[in-house]
This record gives sequence, C-alpha cells and structure tokens, in this order.
Amino acid sequence: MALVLTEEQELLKETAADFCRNNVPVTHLRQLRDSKDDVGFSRKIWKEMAELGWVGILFPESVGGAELGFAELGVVLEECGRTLAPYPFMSTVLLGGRAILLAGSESQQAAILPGVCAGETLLALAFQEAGRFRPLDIETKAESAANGYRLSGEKVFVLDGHVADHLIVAARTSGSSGDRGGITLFLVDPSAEGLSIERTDMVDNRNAARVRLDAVSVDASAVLGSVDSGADILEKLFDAAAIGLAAEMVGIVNEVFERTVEYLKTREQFGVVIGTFQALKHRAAEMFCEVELSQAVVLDALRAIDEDRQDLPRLASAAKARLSDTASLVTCEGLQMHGGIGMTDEEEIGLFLKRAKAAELTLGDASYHRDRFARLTGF
Amino acid sequence: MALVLTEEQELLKETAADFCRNNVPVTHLRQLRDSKDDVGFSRKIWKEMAELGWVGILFPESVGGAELGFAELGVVLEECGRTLAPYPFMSTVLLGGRAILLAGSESQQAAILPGVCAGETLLALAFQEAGRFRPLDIETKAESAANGYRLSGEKVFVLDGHVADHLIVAARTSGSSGDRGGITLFLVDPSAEGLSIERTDMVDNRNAARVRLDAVSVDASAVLGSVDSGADILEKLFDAAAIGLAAEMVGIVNEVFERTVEYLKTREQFGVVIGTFQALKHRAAEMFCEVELSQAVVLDALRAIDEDRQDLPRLASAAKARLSDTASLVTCEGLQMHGGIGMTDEEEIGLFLKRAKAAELTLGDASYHRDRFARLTGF
Amino acid sequence: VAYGGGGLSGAETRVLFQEMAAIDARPPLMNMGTRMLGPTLLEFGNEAQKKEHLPKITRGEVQWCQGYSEPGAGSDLASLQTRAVLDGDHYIINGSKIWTTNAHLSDWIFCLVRTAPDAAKHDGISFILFDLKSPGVTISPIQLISGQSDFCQVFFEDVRAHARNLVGPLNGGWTIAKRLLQHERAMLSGGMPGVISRPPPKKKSKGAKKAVVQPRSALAEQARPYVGEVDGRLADAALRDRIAQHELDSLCFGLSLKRSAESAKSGQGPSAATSMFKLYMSEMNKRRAEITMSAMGADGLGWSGEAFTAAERADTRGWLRSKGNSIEGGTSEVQRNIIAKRVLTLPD
Amino acid sequence: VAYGGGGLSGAETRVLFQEMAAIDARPPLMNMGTRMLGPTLLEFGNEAQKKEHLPKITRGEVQWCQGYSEPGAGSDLASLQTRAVLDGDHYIINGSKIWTTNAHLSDWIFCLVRTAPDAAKHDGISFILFDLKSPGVTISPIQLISGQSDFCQVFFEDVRAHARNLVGPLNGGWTIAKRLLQHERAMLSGGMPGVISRPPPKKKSKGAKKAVVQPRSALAEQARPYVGEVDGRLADAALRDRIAQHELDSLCFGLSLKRSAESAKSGQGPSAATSMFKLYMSEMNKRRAEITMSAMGADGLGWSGEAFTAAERADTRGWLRSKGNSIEGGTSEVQRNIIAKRVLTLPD
Repeated sequence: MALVLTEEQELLKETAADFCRNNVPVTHLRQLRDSKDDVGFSRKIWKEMAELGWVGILFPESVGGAELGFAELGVVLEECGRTLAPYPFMSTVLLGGRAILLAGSESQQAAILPGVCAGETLLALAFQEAGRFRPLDIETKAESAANGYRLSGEKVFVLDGHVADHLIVAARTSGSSGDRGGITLFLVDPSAEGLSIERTDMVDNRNAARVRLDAVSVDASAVLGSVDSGADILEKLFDAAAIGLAAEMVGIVNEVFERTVEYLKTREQFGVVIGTFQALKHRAAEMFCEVELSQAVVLDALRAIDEDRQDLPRLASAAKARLSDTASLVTCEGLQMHGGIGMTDEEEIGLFLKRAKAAELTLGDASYHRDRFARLTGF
Repeated sequence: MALVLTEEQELLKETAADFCRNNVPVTHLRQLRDSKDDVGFSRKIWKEMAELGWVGILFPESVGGAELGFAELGVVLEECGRTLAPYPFMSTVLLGGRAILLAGSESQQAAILPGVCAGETLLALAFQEAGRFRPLDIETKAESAANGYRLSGEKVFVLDGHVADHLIVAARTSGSSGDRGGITLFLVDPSAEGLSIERTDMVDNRNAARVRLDAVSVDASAVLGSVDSGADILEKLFDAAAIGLAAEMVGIVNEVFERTVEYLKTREQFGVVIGTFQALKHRAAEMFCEVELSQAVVLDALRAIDEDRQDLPRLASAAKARLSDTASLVTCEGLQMHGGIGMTDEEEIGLFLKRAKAAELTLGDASYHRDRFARLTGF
Repeated sequence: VAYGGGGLSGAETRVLFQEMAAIDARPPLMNMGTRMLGPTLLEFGNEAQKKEHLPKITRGEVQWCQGYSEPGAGSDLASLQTRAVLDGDHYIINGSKIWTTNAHLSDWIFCLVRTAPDAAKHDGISFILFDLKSPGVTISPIQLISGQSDFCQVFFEDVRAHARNLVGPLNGGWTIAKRLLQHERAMLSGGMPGVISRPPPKKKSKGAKKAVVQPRSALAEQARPYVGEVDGRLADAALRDRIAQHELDSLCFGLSLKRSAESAKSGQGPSAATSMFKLYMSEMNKRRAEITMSAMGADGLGWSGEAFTAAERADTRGWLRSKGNSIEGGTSEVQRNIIAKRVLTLPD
Repeated sequence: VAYGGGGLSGAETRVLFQEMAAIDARPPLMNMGTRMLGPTLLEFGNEAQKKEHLPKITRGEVQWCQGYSEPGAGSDLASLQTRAVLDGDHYIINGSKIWTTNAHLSDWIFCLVRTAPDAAKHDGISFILFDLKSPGVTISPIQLISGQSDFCQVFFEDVRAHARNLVGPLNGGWTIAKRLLQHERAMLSGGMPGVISRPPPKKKSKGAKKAVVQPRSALAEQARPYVGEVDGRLADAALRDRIAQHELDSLCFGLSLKRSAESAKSGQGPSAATSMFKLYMSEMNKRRAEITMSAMGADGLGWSGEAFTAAERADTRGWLRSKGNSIEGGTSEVQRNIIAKRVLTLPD
C-alpha cells in the first residue's frame, strides 16, 4: 500500500483535525485534570466520535463498525495526538475491542462490539503486573472451579480500568511467569465479587487503574479464545497497539515541532528572533529529519497490519522504538527552545512532554523494541 | 596526588614538547611511511629519547632507569601523541619492559632492562590471537618438553614484533581459551627455530606483526614469573598500557582540537571566518567539555598506578573508554570542520584520525571498557 | 572571617557542599546569600554594606533572593526594564522580575535595575538591595510542570529602596551582575535541582564490607529491582550501557572539578570555565533523570497517590524539574556561547 | 525517450539503482551524465544541445565530470573565480576546479565559469560544456586519506570552449547550478561512496529458506564472526544496539525515500527535502562505517598485505572514504542551512 493518504483518508484527516481542534483542544485535557473529572474524558464527546465512525473504524459493519483499517485509524489517532485528546481508543478499541474481534465467539462479539462501536461500552485489558513491559510475565492465577475458574492476582497500569464496562483479564491456566504457553484471556464483570479497582493518578493525566482479583469466580463461557493460548492473541494486540501509540506520537511530534519552529520565528532575544541563531536552526533541521523518518515508518507499519504482513512484529518494534526516541527528542528540544516559559504549567509544551513520556514507557520503550527488532532480524 | 603538574613535571612537559616538535614532527611519521622504513622509527632518535631518560622513566636506577612514575611517563606520551611520534613506548616500556619489571627474576631483569633503559634493546609482547581484545582468549600451547617447553600457536597484532630483540609470549601451560588460570609468560628469542615473524602494514603506519610459533623450544629458565599465573601479570600490564594509550590520546585530542579551533579562526567562507558560525561554535564548545573531562580522568588514572590504588582497574577502563570516545569525536569533528582539505592525504588531520582509531581499537574499545567499568562498579 | 564567616576558600566550600550532599543534607536555605551575594559584597560592597549585611548572611538570619530575569527578557538579561529613579535618599522602583527563586520565602532581594534609561543597555544598570516587605512589592509563585513552585514572579510598584543599599558605582551594575552569574554557575555546577539519589538499600554486614572495597552506582542499585539482572548484570543491556556512561561522565566531571579547584590560585574566583561545569552538569543531570525514568518504566508515570512509592513520585517530579537545569542560571546555549567566546576566543 | 533514453521517471530510476545495488552491480560510470547533466540539459538546454549531447549520454559514449568547486571556495560555491571571456565564437577559460570526480577518466566537463566579473557574485556565472582534451587543460588526481584518488584538481589555461555549448542564458548559470546540485543530492542520497556491504555468507538450503521469511542484517552477519554470539545475540551488547539502531535508521530512511517518491508528482524534480536525504544518508553512512570498524577490532586496522582479507582492507578504506560523505556534494552544515531556510523557512 502506498505511504501517501488516499483522498478518502485526506478527507478523514481534515474532519478529525477540525473536530479535535474545536472539541478537544489541549485546554480540554487541562480542564479535565483541574476539575479532577471522575471519568477522565467526556462520554458525550466519545459518543460523538463514535457517531463519526471513528470508534468502530476497525470493526465489521455487522456489529455497527465502519470496516475500515488501521491506515484510517492511524489518521484519527494522529490528530488526537496533536491535541492530547485523552479518549479511550487504546483501551476500548486497540486492546479490548480488538481482543474480542480476534478471539471472541460470535455471541461474545454480538454481545459487546455493537455497544463499543456505538461509543456506549468501554473496555479495558488487564495484563501488566509490573511497571516495565514484559508481556509474558503473568502470575495472576486462574484455577478451575465448579463450572468455571477462580481468578486471583494483581494487575497494574490497566488503561481506563476504572470506567470499563468489561474487563479482559490475562491469567495463567498453566505454566508459570515468563512462559509463552498457559495464558488465557477472560471476560470479567468489573462488579464481580472479589474484584477491586483503584484508579491511579498519572503524570499524563490519562486513565489507569490497579485491579486486584481475590478469588473472582467466572464461568467457562467467560474464556475469550482458547485456553492456554492467550499469548498469541496478546502479541497481535500489543503489536497493533504499539503501532497505534506510535501514530498518536506522530501527532504529538508534528504538533510540538510545528509549535517550536513557530516559536523560533516569533520569540525575540538580543534584538532578533531566535530562529536566526544557526545553532538552533541546525538542531531544528536535525529534528526535521527525525520527524520525516518517523512518519514514514508509522505509515508503513499501519499498512502492514491491514495487509497482515509477515514482518508486522518487526515493523511494530521499529515504529515504537523510533517514535519513542523521536517523541523524546522533539518534546525535550521543544521545551528547551521555549526556554523558561516552557517550564511553566501554564504553557502547554509540558503536557506534551508528559504524554510523550507515558507513551514512550507504555508497551515497551525504545530499548525493549530495539532488542526485539534485533532478535526478529536474526541477531 | 594532585591533578596538576608539579614544577618538575611542567619542565619535563616543555622539554618533551620541544623535542617532539623539533625531532619527530608529524612529517617524521609521513616520511617513515613514504620511505617504507624497515624499522618503522629511527633507532637514533629512540636512543636520544633514552638519553633524555624517557625510556627508563619507570625503571629503577639500578638498571639505569630514572625511577620516576606514570605521572611523568604520561607527560611524555601526551607530547608524543601531539606529533604522532611512532616510538616503541607501548611495546618496549609499557608492555615488554614492565612485564620483566613485574615478573622477571633478578637475572632476567639484569640481563634485559639495562639495554631497554639505554634505548638499545627492543621488546614485544605477543598475547593477542584475534582482532578484538579478549585478554583471556589464548590458545597458543606450551607443552612441557625435555628441560623446558615447546610453544605452538599464532599471535597477531604484536606491536613492534618485527624489530624486537626479545619476545614475551603468553601461552597456555594448562586450561583452555577463556580460562584465567593456566597462562604463562615466556621469554623467546626471535631467531629461535620454528618461529616466524611477518610485519603487517597498518592504517596508522605503526609497527605490528604476526608471530607464528611452530614447536618453538625454550628451556625452563625462559619462564617469566610463575607458571600458570600469567593472567595476573597481563591484567596489570593491560591496565597500565590502556592508561598509557589514553595519555597518548590526550595529546592527539589536544593537538587536533587546537588545530581545529585555529582553523575556525582563519578559514573564510561566504566572506567571514567560519568560526563566526554559531553551529560550529556550539560544537566546539561541546568538544571543549569532553576534552577537559578527558584530561582529568587520565591524569587521575596515571596517578592511580603510581599510588597502586585499589580502584586502578576501574579507572583504567574509565580512562580508556573516555579517551576512545573523545578521540573519535574530536578527530571526526576536526576533519569535518576542515572540510574537503581534511580528506586529502596531504593535510595531517587524516593521520591523526587513523592513529586515533588504532588507539581506540587497541587493548579494548569504549564498549569493552564501559562493560568492564560497569562490572567493576557492581552492575 | 572578619564578617563572621568560616573563611573557607572556594575549593573548601565546594568540598563542604559535596560532603553535605553525601550525607543527604539538603543545601542550606541561605544558598543565595552565602554562595552568591556574600562573595559579591566582599568584592564590590563598601565597608558599611559589608558590616550591615554579611553577618546576617553568615548567621543565616536573612534569606536573600535574586532579582535578575524579567518577563520577556529571557537569556537577554541586559534588556531589563525595571526602573529605579532617585527621589531624595531613596530610589523609587517600578517593574517586575521573574524566575526569582523562593522569593515567597525570602526577606531581601538583590536586584538589577535600570538607572539610566537612555544609556546603552549595559551601561544603565545598577545593583541594589532592598527589603521584600517594603510597600509596593507583590510576590506570586509560578507553578512548574513538576508541580513545584520554587520560582516566583515579583512585581514592584513605587517601591522605595534606600540609596545606601546601592552596591558598587551607579550604572556600574552590569559588571557586578556578570560576576555574580559566575558565582551562580559555580554554585549550580555543584548540584542541580531534580537529582534525587535514593539512599542505598541496606546491606548485610558482609555486603557492607564489600561496598567499602567496591564502588557502587546509586543509579544502578536503584534500577536493579525494576530491571532485574542476569549473571549480576542489569538485564536491560542498553540501559546498563547508559548507566555506565553516566557513571563515567559523573566520575570524569568530579575529577575535572577537582582539577580546576586545584589549579585555581587561592582567592581567585570562578573562571569562564565555570560555564563548562554549568553546561555539563545541566545536561548530565537531565540524562540521569531520563535514565531513572527508563529504569522505572510505568512505575515512573505516577503523579500522586499511594499506588506509587514516595521515591518514585519524587523521581518523576525530579525528571520534570531537571528539564529546567539547562535553562535556569543561563541556558546551555548561553553557556556554549560563553565558552566559544571567552575560552576558545572564537570571533563574533 | 525522444533523446534515446529509457524514459524512466525519477522514482523508476531510483528503483533501478536500488536493484543494481542489491545485485552488487557497481553504479554505472555515466552517473554524472545520466543522473546530473542529463536532467539539467532536458530542463535548460536548447534543441541543438539536447540533440548533440543527450544521445551520447544515454549510450554512455561520453563520460562527464563536474567543474564546480574551486580551491579555497569550499562550501561558498558562488565565490568561484574561473574566468570565461568571449573571443569570437569561443570562450577563453582560465582558472582551476577542485574535487572534480574522476576527471582523469572523463571526456567532457560541465563547468561553472564567471562571465561577468563585476556583477554581483550570483549574477555573473554561466554554465558551459567543453572537451577535456582541449589544449590548456591539465588534470592532477588528489590522493585521499583512504588512498583512493577519485577526485582531481583541473587547471585551465586559455582553454577554448565553443559558445554554442553555453547552456541557458549568459550569466544565468547559478539557477542551473542550484538545480543541478539538487540532482546531485538526490543521487548521493541513493548511495554513498564508502559503504561496502559484504556478500552474505553462503547458507545451507534450510538457512536460505529461512532467510526468505526472516529479514537479515548484512551488518550483523558481517560482525558475527568477529564478535561472536550468546544465545543467538551478538556478544557485544552495546555494539548490537548500535547495529539495531542503524538497521532501524536505514529501514526508516528507505521508507521515507519511498514516501517522498510517491508523493512527488510525476515529472516534478527533487525538492528542497532532498537536502534531508543527502544529510541523513551521509551521517548514516558514516555511522555504518564506524560500526564496521568497531566490529572488526584490530582486524580493521590493516592498510595492505595478506595479513588482512580483501574485505577487511576494503572496509577500512571505506571507513576513511566515508568521512567525505558529509563534505562532498554540499557539507552536512550546508544541508542543515538549506533545510532551515527552504523547508522550515526560518529567517536569516
């Protein structure tokens, strides 16, 4: 697939850009933060995004989706990145919704996906058990019990966990932490007995929660996909989600880079605009190269999902490693070039810096993905 | 010990600087290269260096040495680095001579060191068996034979091997490649039967050779130090030699940095001297920081040898890692700032680039020593 | 010592501060007084000024803050607009200062003011001291991205400062200002806000004995529980290499400071090379904070609440705060300019 | 096609060259003609000039070289001093050019000459073609630090060039020159001197089949025998990370080239963004060469002789040669200036 947008995608990009600029500018995130909003975003706006077809973008028309691809979803995520729109695409679409799409039975799909596409149902995937991303380090136990299982363990960093209507929990039906086999996915009702959810206050003001499972009973029909082979599903989810995060980071990177170049053209020091200083010009030129290369790899990675390409995992790691580094470079240089004002909470650059760091450290940082990229390249 | 030079050391520095500028300027190396000199340096000049007391700087007065320390030797090596003087301090003093000083019997010392201090005897240490530095990867065998040993194996990158009057060969009396134990040092006569020495033509125009040992017989008295414990000696030698190389690199770095800053002040482009371009100014300022830090760590490491400090190995790795990186930075930036002329063989910057790379890749590069530094720091 | 000080040399003072850092004592609040105004008064103040202010500084009775930067001036310090007009034996001060460290906790301010509006921009500046409790002074803290607000904006409306507190010659303030900035850089290169080295984990006596022989990396010890290890090496090889590089940087930086302290003739104040230390320390400190974040992973993404340890939250805030290191006290760009001009004497 | 060419678009040509690189075919000697002069003549030449020169270029009958840089001019191309004075229907050319690639192997030169000495420096330059066998031309190769001498200095003493070979308007050469430089950058960003990718080691059929499924890193395969491996990973973790970073860079660079080729409307020539590709390719190529040296260790320190393999010696020379990548065809500093000015429109 070409690395340039089709006319339809260009149109989608404009719509998304307008919508985000008008309905969820950066001030929207700030206001949610300062008002300590219980939900962490506006359910109304999420429904509007659903009506625009964005939430259901990946899902079949049969469940109310738009049946488009990641190329399209990437366009939306990039625009959301530009305004730091804190909406639950990661939790409800890329991780939760797609888990059900890939592994769910017809009845599970029919029960949940229409609500997702309508923007009414929120999902969360509870897999991580420590701060650093180690996809197979899952200790949460799923012991078989009368007509089902009993789940016990603790999950951290569960995105949108405190507002999810359904939790998808990754637990061990066999094997031990680090094993690829033995992981099973379960659909769990957040109100189930023995389950407690504690929202955590994050640096990027996004939603995350700790989920404790103390002998939570689910019946056999709660299994998502087949027993013991959850890792295959998780890997697919993480690759696509990493690429989705990278797409959001492209938006962050473009926005911060454009704002910084603009600032260089207007801010005066020593009687001239600072954009005339060659040292800053050259650093801006270096950033430009990184921004260009970053966009290209993400565009290709998004298409690799749609084409189900063989090298998808390698491209996912390439995109996530690249954008983790570029987002860090551009937000740090952006703040430095803004000078003292960039250090104030009042200026928005700091909010981009915080979100970029969170995105960098989610689903594996640059070092994790360079290592994986190397392994997948045979060294 | 203080990190500033004593008056005596300052005096030595001036003498060394004058001598090198007048007797072994960079053109000296070029002339040796172009004339394909068999020796690779001037024996006459080496004797003059000996008469100045530099060759015997580390050795006791009893064998004709000056009985000074590495702080003083470092001063000389730094000045030699400034003019790329290709003299056999590494082979004959830091490796060979010091091996005899640390491990040799009285008779061995009496037999060899006076000649060394007089600048008449040249030594070479044959240890390395592959391009990358792995000090314990020694396969050369030493099988015990009638009143002695029979040595078989191949050594590469033996500094000044083709002009050495005595070879010191590291061979295995027990254990296998990679083992710390089982390495023994032997004094070998270059003219011994079964021994062949082939000089290799190096990028930095310094002397190195391949040494093949095909059942070379030596008698028991040829053992240097005690059997099987050569690794302890080698480690001491390598630490001090790495610091010596770092001192030479300080000279290279200072010379290239000064030449580059001078070039920035004189070279005109677009009607102004290029030193007015802020992008180049800032890169020069960054280099200045690295140069300063590099000098400090080498000065301390040299003194750590003299004081036989506990953290010597760690400091040796710190100095070698640091100078490998700084020398690479400064020679590459120096060449780039010289522009096209820097790419010509006629201009001297290229000769510094080549020597800096050779020094970088000798006795372990930055990556090797950062890893060792980390291990010695407990992580 | 004449004015009640300890009579420590620059080098001694640095050692003192290093020691205090080593025992985790937070730098004394009178920083601004002892490290910056003190030396400046000793050099430029008259007898009366020394007698009036130095003892209180050394006894830490009076907290001082610095009135230098102004909104919009940024790195171009000399473009300051705050006016001081003589009225009898007082100057009437109008204008505002920004990035004034801990103004809300301070008693007095040393302040750059414009006393000759029509002179060239460097020639019309004076250096004056006054009481922050004077009528017309308003102080409002600035909230930083790290949530802290150790900086303030200070507004002056017809504030009256006594003329006897004008330090050095009238309109001769720029010389004093530059000198004082050198002291600030020297102070900052001794330690930056943002770095919090966690106390090393308790060790068994054996381990403790070993620790004497073997140097340890606080950063590596801090990363170990998050990253894990393989045969004693941190499991994340790239992160391990970054930590090694940082420890190397910090070792070389310390030796470089030691060397310059030794070579600085006693009495001689900080040189232009101080810019090098300020520059290097700022960038090194930012790298250290980035490494800390990489080591913690998502555990470093907490802002508040019990789900994250106090140390984790402090490291996260410290990472954000460290971004200011290369801006406060003269940006890294300004330091590079100074090195290029003063040390390398590259042409303008 | 009208002038005997293949009628390939820019993108197609790039693919062609990538293919040729892939099969280890060395870039055709007529580079300068096909990639640089050809497109320029098509855009600026008159019918007669196209008819005379393009067919010979496409058939590779005539080898062209570029007479741009002059001793002392360096990046300041427009300060060129070579004079051309009209004498009847010929121009008399005096002066000298440097960094003329393969002049000693070339037949003709396209040359920038000053035709209006008193005009502003950009307004007095013309673009002219002439035969290097003309009387008065002296060519002396320049030896590089890599031992190669693919560059020459060329001296002109009363060389006569026919006026019909002046391309574009008299004194209008600068426009053509800049355009042609874009073509050069485009060409260089397709591949740089200095990179030698060794042929992948032979594999057993199984390995070979696997290689189809799994992408390989030529750099890693090359490093493996020197560095060794632990559980399939290169044993030097820091080097492995550098190689991974390089493979990432090169993957992203390739995709970025593909994207710009796709978005470039057909027929539209290289844009200012070409500076980005030239810049990035130069620096990436230098990093690659440094990695190769690190991998070989002392085996990379050979200059000549059988003690080192031909591949090792070629890599060592290639490392030295690669240092010129960020100088030839416009230094990296010049490319950054162009990006800042043309792409980011930052003010002068």
